[in-house]
Amino acid sequence: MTELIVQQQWFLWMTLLPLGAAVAAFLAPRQAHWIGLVTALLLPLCALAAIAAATLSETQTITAGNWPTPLGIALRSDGLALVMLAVTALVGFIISCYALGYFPVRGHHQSRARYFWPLWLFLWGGCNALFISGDLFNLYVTLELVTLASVALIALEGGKAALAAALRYLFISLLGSLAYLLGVGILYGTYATVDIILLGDMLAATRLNHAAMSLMIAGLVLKSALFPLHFWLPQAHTMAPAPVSAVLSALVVKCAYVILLRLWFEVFPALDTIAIGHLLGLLGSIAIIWGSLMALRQERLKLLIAYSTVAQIGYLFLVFPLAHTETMASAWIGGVLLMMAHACGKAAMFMVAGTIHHTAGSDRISRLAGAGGPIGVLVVVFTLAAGTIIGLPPSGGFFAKWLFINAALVSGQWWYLPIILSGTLLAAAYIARVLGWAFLDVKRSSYPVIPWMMKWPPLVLSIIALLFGLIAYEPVQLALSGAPVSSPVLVEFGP
Amino acid sequence: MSPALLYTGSGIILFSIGLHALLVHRHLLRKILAANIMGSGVFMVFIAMGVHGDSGVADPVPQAMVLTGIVVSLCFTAVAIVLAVRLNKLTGCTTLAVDEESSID
Amino acid sequence: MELALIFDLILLITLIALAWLLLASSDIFRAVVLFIAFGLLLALAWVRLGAPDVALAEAAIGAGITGALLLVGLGRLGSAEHYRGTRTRLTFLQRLSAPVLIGVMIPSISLILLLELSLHASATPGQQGLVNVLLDVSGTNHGVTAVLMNFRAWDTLLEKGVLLLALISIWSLDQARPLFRQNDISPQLTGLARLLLPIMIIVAGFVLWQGDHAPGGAFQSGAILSAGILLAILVGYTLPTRRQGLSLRLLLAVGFSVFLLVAAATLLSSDYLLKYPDSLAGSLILLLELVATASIAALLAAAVVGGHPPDDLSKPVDRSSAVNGGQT
Amino acid sequence: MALTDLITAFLLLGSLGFFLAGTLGLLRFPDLYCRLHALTKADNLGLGLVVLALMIQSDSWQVVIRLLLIWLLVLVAGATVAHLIARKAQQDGHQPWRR
Repeated sequence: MTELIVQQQWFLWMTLLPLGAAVAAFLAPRQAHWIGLVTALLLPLCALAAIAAATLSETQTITAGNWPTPLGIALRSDGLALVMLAVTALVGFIISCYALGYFPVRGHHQSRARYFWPLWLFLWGGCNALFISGDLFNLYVTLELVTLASVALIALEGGKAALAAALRYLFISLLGSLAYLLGVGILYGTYATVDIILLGDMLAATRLNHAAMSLMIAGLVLKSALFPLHFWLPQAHTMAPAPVSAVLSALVVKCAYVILLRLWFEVFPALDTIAIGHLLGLLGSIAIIWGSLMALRQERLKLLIAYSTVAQIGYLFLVFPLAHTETMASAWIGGVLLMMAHACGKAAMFMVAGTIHHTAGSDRISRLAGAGGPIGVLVVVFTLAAGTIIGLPPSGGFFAKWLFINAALVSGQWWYLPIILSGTLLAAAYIARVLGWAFLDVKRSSYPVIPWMMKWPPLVLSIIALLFGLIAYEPVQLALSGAPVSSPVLVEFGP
Repeated sequence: MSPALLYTGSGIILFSIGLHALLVHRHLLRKILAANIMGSGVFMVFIAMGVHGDSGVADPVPQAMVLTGIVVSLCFTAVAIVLAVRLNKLTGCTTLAVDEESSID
Repeated sequence: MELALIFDLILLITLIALAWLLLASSDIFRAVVLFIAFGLLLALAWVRLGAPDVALAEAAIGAGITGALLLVGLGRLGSAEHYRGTRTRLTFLQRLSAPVLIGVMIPSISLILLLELSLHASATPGQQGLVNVLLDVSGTNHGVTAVLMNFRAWDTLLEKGVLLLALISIWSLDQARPLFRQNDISPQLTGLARLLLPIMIIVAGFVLWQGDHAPGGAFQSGAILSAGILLAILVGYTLPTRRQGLSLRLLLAVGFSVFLLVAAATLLSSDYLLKYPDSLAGSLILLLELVATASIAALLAAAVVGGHPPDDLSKPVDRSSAVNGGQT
Repeated sequence: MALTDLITAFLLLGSLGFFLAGTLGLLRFPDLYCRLHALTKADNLGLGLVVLALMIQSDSWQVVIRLLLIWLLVLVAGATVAHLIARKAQQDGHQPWRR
């Protein structure tokens, strides 16, 4: 039995399976939702098998076609890849269940549902292919796959605002990926390889390499919506249907960030990155404050959640200034942990917002007045999920911030402390504002019945998000296997 | 001044021209054209930096990458054009609205 | 050698001037036409750089299909810049960012890159040697085809996925509308189509076959075929309604799905993704290229048509709003 | 050898003249129909001379056939496109230029 598990390359099946399912869903649109559901059921199992296989075997890198690396494409099942595959499988499974309720099989949403499944499965396959890729050009292709699927999913709503948001997102990401590709081209021209491991060994601190690095990082920062370049995100994430918003905020933004992590810690460690790190940290800090303040003054629930994403992306970029020699592992793990926690929490929040929109007819926060009674379950779910965004103790968000604070203190960068703390307070404030409206003592007329598929999946996900800190030890250990950081994590896990 | 260097430099100039136009122009088709020019510049850097020595034959690996890149950028062009046409049909505009917060709901 | 350098200089200056002119021109139709010319000249640049495969693809895909897409889009879009609604005032940050980005960032980045590149002496031999060594076991005799279909086949698989995904995106956005007014077909054009279609099929087959040992291959061949399909559409051929359902979708998806199947089969049998058995490599690559050509041709033509075929699942749309795609 | 090179040079020079004339016509002629006329006729001939020059230089008959095929295809396509443009112009009501 173990033989069978070890011998299969499960992490590769996790890319082929959703891509194949996407084609099947395109060919048989009437069965698309079943194909989607079966795939969503199989992928978490594959993820478990992949993790089991990875713990049992030593090899973490294979190449496509078994060609030697400067030529072949390296595919990796290291800690980061496995953790991201697993989180994507979990979040994707729950979003798929939710989408089953959101896009009814019959009714006038039929044509939208018809295209949702192939696009979403393509996006899922693209994400998985991106996480396992160890080749800069292959990363470009997978990133474009993810981007194109996201563009189409944003436009699925069909309204003019959605189309404009999709088009803006398309241009922005085209700009970002071309800048990234130019950097890749310069690196290939200098070193004749695009393999991450080989480049990491060969790279010297020349000015041309710094230019290439700046181009690639700028492109990816644009794609992951860091502060001054975040302007496209709120529109794109709110104009989409709810399951799509969840996917975009939870997974798509992380794709560019995962590439950034790989570049920063595996390709460019030899280069002088301190100044850029501080710049990214500064922008991240502004993003935390600005995003939270914007979230505080939004009138619509989905926009509030989208601006909260802007703020959370700010936290993710604190990793780069905080990762000095002795705090490298803390910062890196904090970033990975925050990605996972944010993926779960934000997906749940967007799904709840979608359900509230569906039942209340609008997602204006003022319309939530008194909603605590009739749709109390949803509000509770929202609160639970928000716990991880604020950073309440047992959640993954709490441990990530704890690690960041730790790293900031150890590396003597105390000025990140007030920023993290004020971000937390602001997050608590905007969540409290929603709850304040919801539990106002106002009598509401009855709401339509909520399909249970739109009620329970977010609940499951938000509970996982809240309790993530309790089970964080295993994911962290997994992520650390084969990680580019080696110093011990300066904190104990567990309650 | 070798030919390969000349082409690499031109690629970067094309990239910059496209980048400038992508940011400045408002008509959607112009933006699409600008992105295509940017892409051509990037591909030129790819190929020209792969030309080594006096052999005058480009490295096949970046050639294959550029072929892939051309197809990917064609895909984006096609989707962008259909999106633009669709937007134009709904709003009568051929540009993206400048304002962010309007037309919600 | 000097003469060649002068030629390169003239070519590059023309290219840059064309790019600038077309992006600055006030008439968008003119810009699109100049873009097609830019694509053709770019193909010449690829030839000068010793990359004939890219040149073929640029001429067929970059200039040809992209040009058709742009012209059809322009016909449907109109060239005037229309605003609707109020323009809110820009924030201080937005006001500041544009001139900083355009006036400072772009020129300085280009300048730094140009200066650095002039100092950079290419020391690496590239991967040409490696490709040539492994060419014997790759199942094909042409370096670029070997890289595309074997060494970096995973990229190619994903790129086929991007193509199919683009078509699904287009179909999710809009319904197909006729490219032109039906009553307006010139007999001259019909005659040309009758003459050219068989030649195009032969040339596409030739380019595909040539890809085994010389520049050519699935992309270029598929692009030529799709041009043929578009010509056929222009003279009024339509796909019979009963073929617009599953069989059309199968044709569009066959390239990607066969690639996926091969990937799955190799993963099952050898534990390595896309590691072809030595004895089968040649025939597998041939099979992949054949189905890829068919799919690419259909996908590109469908992308130019720009919408899903009318079917029972979607609402009927007003077909009288058809816009003439061909401009003169 | 020298003779073929001489002929090639002569043919290329001739083609240059035709191309120049065609381009001049395109730029200077008063209306669309005249411009089409200049463009198609002169340029087709110019291209024919280039093809002929290349044929003389080529060393296998396969290349000669391919070159000939290229010229014929350009002739057919050029003629059709010119016809289509003129037809569209006529339908749109462009009047031919009169002195």
